[in-house]
Amino acid sequence: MFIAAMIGILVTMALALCRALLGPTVYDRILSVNMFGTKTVLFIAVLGFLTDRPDFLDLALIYVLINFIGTLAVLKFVTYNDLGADPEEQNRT
Amino acid sequence: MTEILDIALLSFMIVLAIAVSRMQNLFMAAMMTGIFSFLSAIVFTLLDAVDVAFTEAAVGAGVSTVLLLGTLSLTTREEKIVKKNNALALLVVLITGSALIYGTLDMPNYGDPNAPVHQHVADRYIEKSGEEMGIPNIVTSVLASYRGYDTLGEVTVIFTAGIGVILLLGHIWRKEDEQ
Amino acid sequence: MRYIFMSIVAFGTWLLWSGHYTLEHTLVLAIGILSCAFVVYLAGRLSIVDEEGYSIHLIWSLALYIPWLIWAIIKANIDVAKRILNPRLPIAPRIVRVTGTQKTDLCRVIFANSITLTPGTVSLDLDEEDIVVHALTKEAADDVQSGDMDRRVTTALEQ
Amino acid sequence: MTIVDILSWICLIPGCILCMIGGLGLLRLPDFYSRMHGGGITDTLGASLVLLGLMFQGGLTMVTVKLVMLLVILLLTSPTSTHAVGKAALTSGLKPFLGNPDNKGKNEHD
Repeated sequence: MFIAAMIGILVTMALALCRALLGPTVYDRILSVNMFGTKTVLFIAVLGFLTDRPDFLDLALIYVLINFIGTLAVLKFVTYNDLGADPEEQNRT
Repeated sequence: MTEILDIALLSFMIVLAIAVSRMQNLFMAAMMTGIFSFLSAIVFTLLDAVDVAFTEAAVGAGVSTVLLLGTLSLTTREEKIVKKNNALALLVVLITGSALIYGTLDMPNYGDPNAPVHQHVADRYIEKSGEEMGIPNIVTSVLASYRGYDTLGEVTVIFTAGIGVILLLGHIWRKEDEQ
Repeated sequence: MRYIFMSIVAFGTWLLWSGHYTLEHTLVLAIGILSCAFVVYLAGRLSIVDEEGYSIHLIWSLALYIPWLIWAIIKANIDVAKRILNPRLPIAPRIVRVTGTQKTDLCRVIFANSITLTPGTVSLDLDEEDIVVHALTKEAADDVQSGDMDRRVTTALEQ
Repeated sequence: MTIVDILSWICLIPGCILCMIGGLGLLRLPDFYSRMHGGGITDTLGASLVLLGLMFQGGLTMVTVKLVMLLVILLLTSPTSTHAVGKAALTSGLKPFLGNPDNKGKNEHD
């Protein structure tokens, strides 16, 4: 049962990877990287059940958070071209 | 059954590695390395090395992507195209790679109970660390106590590297402030 | 008060994940308490401990709103999935403006997030009155402009 | 095959199919803004169904608590990051594809 779910998630990862490689704009690629991260989380969750040891879910939890923060950091870099930029300040000037 | 997963993940990684090396846009390359470390963390999980996977997730996908982006904001986003004959470099890479693969031939099989790693102190750690340390995670007690001096050395190295980075980058920031 | 609340939540989470419920390992417990205190101190320095992080009163009203949201999400998912699979079904991407009647920032964010969470509509930008929404189809755009979701967020959460 | 297994199947398989449809949408839809909707499918119902199916297998244990936390965090963060990507694209001036003829004059944002 879990192997079917696993293959489904792998196919989705492959599709996201295609979009990341093709993607004409930067934002397409960021979107697919973000989706790839979500699929990684699902993959690890299912993997824990497949190998009968679902203790590895902590790893999936960490991944969700890292994926979110990573996406925001990348977007901040794309928008302001500087990770230390203060958005409020940018709006004022 | 997990062989299928291994093969699929490793082929994803090969595709990504080729894409990263062919890509002119450095920003995209940084994003692709982020995906790459996600994939390698999954492979570590498949190999039962959950602690390594934790580190890979935090350092590979999190910190190093941010560091690469920080570096990019100090330089340009496009790679400078160098037209040069790289035959020598390819040769070196091939020789190193084949030497490494030759080295793996001597290694014991994955999960082999007779491997030297499983014959040494591992049994004692597994049996005693619970009552000696009172920490459920054996790897933590090995790193922080049994091999404490080793870890202290590693921390010193990382601390020194951090100071070096701060000295290098802090110089640039100070200049910007003065201007 | 907020700090006490936050410390309790942080320590509860720590207890839940660590699995040390007894006083057997005093050292580990002490380290847990210290790290929670450190997190609360850092949050205080970042000044992110404000009214919004302390809105327990919303839990009951959210319990009324979330089932409806889940149903809306399921419907929208099936619709978008059909449109992706069947090329004959038309997609007509468009950008519309939706007026949100919420007063507090938190409720506006909940409304915008609900719009994004429903496939077929994504909120692109927020300003003082309006939310700019990108909709995949005419039906989705009409649906979000009819103000049904807006009314539900306002009545459920702002009474 | 117990009733729990059947329930897991009922959740897992549609979840995976929805994920794949979302991935297909990510490839097939014409422009960036439409692709966001494709990604949205996999993030909401696809991921929720897969995690729900795993919860049935986990039973009333710590595992299920972790899965619930995972689901809550996923549902809180995914719209936020989708919105952030969309907003960044909008501020950078990426023009949405408005291909259908019945759209003319209705594009209020321009």
